[in-house]
Amino acid sequence: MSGPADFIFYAAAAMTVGAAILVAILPNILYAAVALLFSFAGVAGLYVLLSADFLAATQILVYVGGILVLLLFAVFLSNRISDGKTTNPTHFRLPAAAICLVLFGVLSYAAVSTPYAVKKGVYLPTTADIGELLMTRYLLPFEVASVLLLAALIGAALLSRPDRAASVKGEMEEGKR
Amino acid sequence: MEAQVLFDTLKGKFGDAVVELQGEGCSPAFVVVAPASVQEIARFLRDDPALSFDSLMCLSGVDYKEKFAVAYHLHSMKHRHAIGMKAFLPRETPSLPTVDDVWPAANFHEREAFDLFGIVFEGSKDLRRILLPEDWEGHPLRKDYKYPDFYHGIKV
Amino acid sequence: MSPDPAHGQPPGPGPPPAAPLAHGSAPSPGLGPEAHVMVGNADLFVNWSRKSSLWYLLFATACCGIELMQAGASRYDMDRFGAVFRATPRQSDLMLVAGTITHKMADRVKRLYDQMPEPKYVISMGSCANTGGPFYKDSYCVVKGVDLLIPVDVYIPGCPPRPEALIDGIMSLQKIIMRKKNFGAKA
Amino acid sequence: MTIRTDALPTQEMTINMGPQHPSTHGVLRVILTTDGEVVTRAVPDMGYLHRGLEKIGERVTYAQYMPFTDRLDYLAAMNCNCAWAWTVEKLAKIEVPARAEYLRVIVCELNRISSHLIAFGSYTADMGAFTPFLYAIRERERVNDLFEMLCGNRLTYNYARVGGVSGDAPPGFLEKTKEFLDYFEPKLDEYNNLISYNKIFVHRLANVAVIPAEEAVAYGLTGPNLRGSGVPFDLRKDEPYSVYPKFDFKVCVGTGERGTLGDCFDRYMVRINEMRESVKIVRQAVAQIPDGPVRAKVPRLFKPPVGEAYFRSECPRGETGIYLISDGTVNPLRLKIRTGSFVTMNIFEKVTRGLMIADVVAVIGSFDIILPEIDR
Amino acid sequence: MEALAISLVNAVPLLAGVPLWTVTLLLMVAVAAVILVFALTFEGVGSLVLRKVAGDIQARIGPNRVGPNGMLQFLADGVKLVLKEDIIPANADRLLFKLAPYFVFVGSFAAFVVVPFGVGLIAADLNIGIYYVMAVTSLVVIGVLLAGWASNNKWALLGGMRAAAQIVSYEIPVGMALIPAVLIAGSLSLQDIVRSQGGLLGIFGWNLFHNPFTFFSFFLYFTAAQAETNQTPFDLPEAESELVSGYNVEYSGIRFGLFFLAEFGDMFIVAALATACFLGGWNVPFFHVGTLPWIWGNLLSLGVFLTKAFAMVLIMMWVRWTLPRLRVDQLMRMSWKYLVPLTFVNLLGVSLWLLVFRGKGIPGMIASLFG
Amino acid sequence: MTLDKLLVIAAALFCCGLYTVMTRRNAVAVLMGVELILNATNINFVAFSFFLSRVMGGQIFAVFVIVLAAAEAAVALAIFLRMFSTTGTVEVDAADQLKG
Repeated sequence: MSGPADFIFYAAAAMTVGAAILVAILPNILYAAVALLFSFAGVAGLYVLLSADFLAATQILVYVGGILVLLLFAVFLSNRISDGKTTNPTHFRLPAAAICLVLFGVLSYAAVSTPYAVKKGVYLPTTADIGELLMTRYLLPFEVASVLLLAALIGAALLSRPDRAASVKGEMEEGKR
Repeated sequence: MEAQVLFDTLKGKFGDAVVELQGEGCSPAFVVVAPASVQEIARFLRDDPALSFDSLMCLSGVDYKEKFAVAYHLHSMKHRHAIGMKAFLPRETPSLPTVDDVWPAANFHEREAFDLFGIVFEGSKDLRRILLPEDWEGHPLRKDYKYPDFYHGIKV
Repeated sequence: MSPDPAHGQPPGPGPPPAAPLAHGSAPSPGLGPEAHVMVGNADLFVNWSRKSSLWYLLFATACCGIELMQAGASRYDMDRFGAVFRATPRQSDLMLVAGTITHKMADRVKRLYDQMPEPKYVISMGSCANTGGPFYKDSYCVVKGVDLLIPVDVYIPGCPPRPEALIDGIMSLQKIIMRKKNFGAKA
Repeated sequence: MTIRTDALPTQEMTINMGPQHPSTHGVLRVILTTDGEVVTRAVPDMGYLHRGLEKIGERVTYAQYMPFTDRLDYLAAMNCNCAWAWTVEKLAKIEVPARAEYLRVIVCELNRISSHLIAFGSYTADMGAFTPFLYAIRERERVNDLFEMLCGNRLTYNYARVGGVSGDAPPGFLEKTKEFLDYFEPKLDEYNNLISYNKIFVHRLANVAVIPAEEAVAYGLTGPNLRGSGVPFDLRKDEPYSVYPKFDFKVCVGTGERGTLGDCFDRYMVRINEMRESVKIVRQAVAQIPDGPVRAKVPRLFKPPVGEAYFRSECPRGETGIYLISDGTVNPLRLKIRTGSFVTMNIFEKVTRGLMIADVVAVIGSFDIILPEIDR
Repeated sequence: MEALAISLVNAVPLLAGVPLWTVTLLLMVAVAAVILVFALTFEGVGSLVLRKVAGDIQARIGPNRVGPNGMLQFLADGVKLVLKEDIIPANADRLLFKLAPYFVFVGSFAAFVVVPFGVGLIAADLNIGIYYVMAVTSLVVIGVLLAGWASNNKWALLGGMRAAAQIVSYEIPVGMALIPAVLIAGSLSLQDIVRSQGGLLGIFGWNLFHNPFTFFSFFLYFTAAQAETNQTPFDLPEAESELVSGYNVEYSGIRFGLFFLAEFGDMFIVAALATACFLGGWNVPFFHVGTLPWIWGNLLSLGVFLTKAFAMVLIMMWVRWTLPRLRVDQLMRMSWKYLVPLTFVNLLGVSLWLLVFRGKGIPGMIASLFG
Repeated sequence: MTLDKLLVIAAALFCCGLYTVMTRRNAVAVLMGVELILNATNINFVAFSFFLSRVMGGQIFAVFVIVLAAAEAAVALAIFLRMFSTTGTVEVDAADQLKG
């Protein structure tokens, strides 16, 4: 395969990795979040090239439309947003970088040197297959996932609910004042 | 209720704190009271069931050139009658107790009188300038007020 | 044709894309008459677009504000001229100072003007904004004319001016805009 | 490290609403302290239109002050004109010809209609429905036409005079007025169909910023804001002045029909219903108006006797009380104007506590304030 | 796209030497340009129509002085906005402030790719069509949120937060209300969905009349979609009377223009999806477009599609100029307490219907009764 | 586009995520790093599924990972909010109440 597909592949790969590096190093957490958006988009591009169109759309929908929004909300709610500045302190930079570089070397070496029995990939629409598999072979994981989501939903709602005991206490203090 | 009757009631209750009845040429008539007892008289006027002046229509500062005055115009929703109450103040230290805990409506009026006349209402919960900027000099509605030449570099 | 010096509007810097041109000196002598025609047409087009889309800032202080509202509403409908109101100064081209400006308000007016993007125009609507109007003599807190604060392009007399007068003022402003030069030589 | 035990994870934010804001009805500034969307405190900051009308009053003659009353409440200039005239007449005990009084009542009520139209229109615009606003202006233009016919002005009329009005109604004016009334009365039903009982609109207004009757009285609210709380107090009925006793009309009060008594919706509905009553009054006045002079003989540079008068009249935004002190010269010694909007703003901070930002807009709109009345 | 490129290379001898991928790439760019031009024109004309319709509704005239009968108003507005000074407020976050409008614009513009304008007129008939639209429009949230934050203006921040909460909440009912159309067609591709509504039933072949549940889900979709695209009565993020101008309060010039265009783009996307999924798309009633020559078939179907879509846009404008605005808590309540449960129940109903009646709709059953 | 290139990309993404997780003190940033790691694994799943098998298993697994990520992000946000309301910060070092 040559031509546009390769070009798009390299572009997507560069975007993914470049943005990921920015996520790792950018001092402003909001910029990091925006870089993360580009990284997600790049991964979605790679999915398209890997004939995973459904997954690509899911990636954008869930990661960009959902998780990233949650992250942004988390940033906004956990910083003094009205001050306008968001800091993102770091620590242990050098040892971490060393570990990561070594790990990257090892992983890349392993990836490149392992002889995989590569078959030629086939481009096929996947949505119907994924749907069918989810309803047949992977039905149990699917149901477990739905239970997990429900649990997460309830858990998140419970956690972020204002603390009743604390608020009662606060009201009492208010009353005293 | 006739102004005279009301005046007599007040006179009987508060004695010297109630100075005179200013009925001539005034409509409605004014009961002139001593500034120090404005608050208790106001409370009585509001709470006495026969009077129950539950509404403060207007509170105005007045500069009579030789002295200041604060005029209260009262109205009773219950009995549908009205009366004026007035307290004269010396020019040098114009101050008297606030009535904003008797009638909440008084607050803005008092702030305005403070702003434009410099009359101090002791005990007011929030006595700031209301209409003019915080850094404005002088109290414009006093008769001896001199218009400033410039404000923030703009000709007045 | 030169920018009207009679009006207080400082010769506005050209639009951002044209800035290098605008700051250049006189057109180089090598340019023939056709070049001027080009520049002239570009000017015409740019000025036409600006005059046809005068979004005004919703900024009414006093009585004139009501006439401004009525001029924008059913009977007079300034939207016919492409003039619609925007609530934020960042998106408006025209500041209609409609009503009395007091000293307390003065620096706000200035700030609003500063917040508007170039090119921007100011119409002083009504006597109060022109001179202080009926409050000129006896009031201690009225600014005697908004032109003490910001440059004004068009003055509309009246207390308050009728909507017709306001529309006439806007059309005068449109004429002024059509005379502006954005490209080539500066006067 | 200390652990905070209070349940206030969010920070409060201070927002400036105004002086240039689309829904503060002028140059009102409200300093909002909010916790997210919930307003914890809303402090009004006024005076951006303070023009010193009371000081001016001490420096001009009684007749010269008339144009300034136009600028006191430019949406209801006729009412202010007449209030001034009535005050001076009360102070100087001047008899006014009957025809002039009828004309005054006609123009006051017409102006009440046009003022309530703006209140209605801008309120709906504040609530996000822009169209009714333009409909209201469409009707208002017709009232303006009538006034233009009468005195040549659209907004600042300067029509009343001490001792009468500036001129008799031109021929055809009364017929045109009747025509307008016939045209206008059905429009009120149109408004009610269009927006008043719109579900969203009702949901936005009902139960918002409830003012109980006692509180409204204690804070000195007047006019539609007081009647919205269910207090049937109307100066035209309860302390009649001019020729109002001759007319049959109803005092509209809030009924709490869609929520709690005294909420924004009640104040809104009072205005709508009052327009209907005004139509009724104008109809009767037009039918009963006598012939005769429209102006008593009053010297141009007249000096009222020494004295003090407090006159209150029912303006669209509540009672306008003018406290006038004369020292016998051509200028008043002191002139204090107590306006409905100014007094209403006093309760603003109290009722907006705990509401949402959108409700603050609803409250400002339901009070139908106008800035020159607040700042003067 | 590649198939088209192959046919083009075969048809035009001049292109014989050019590598196939170059042709494909050029073709992609060309199609993108056409779509962009269409979108911009639509958005320009849309704003003009909006103002004209607003004028009609509001008993006034609307633009009529700029160009013949005001036709060039949008051009003047556009040129003016482009030439305006581009202010970046002093305390704003410059990078994000500049970036945010593009997210919004891309999010709205990218959805045009899968809109089935005609029987053969679609930029890319993705097999995940609807899903793709849902995905790319979620970019808008990020843009709006960042715009609100980067402006360093509290009104903008409030607007951005409102917008994000609103769009995220209403994405769910929008998606759920569209699924019935997917279920009936058995495909996510918008072309397939449109084709499934063809046939000789005429307008009764539309998904709208397929069964009571689809009829209901059309209205659910239309309501939720208006909220997702911040149209009145759900225009809280830019509520003029509350938040001055919401998240775009600090934007001027062309960056504001991008927000403005995106708004109309969103409006059209909503109308187009409603048309494609419920109103039969480009299907001409009682007539099979495929039998016509390519060019005529496409023109006819394009005309039909645009007519329907514009009708929907007009309805949106009508609603916009009629209704007042909800309050933010009411808006959230409406989504989570009413629309989300209703769409779920509705989806269940459609699925059961399809199961019980084997995919047949009411008109189809009636038609088969009469043979 | 070959398998090993994709694996290298995934490795790079993984390392970036790991670095973020290790160095950041802000919990939200740590979460971003976790998301990067999850994405890296997803690329691996999809790539192996594309190049080595004809079965959709890899993609299905990726879908589950995305579901997991969504659930995790929601709970994480809730925890951060809780943490912010109790400690006034979301720096991970601050959450040391359970330290022995």
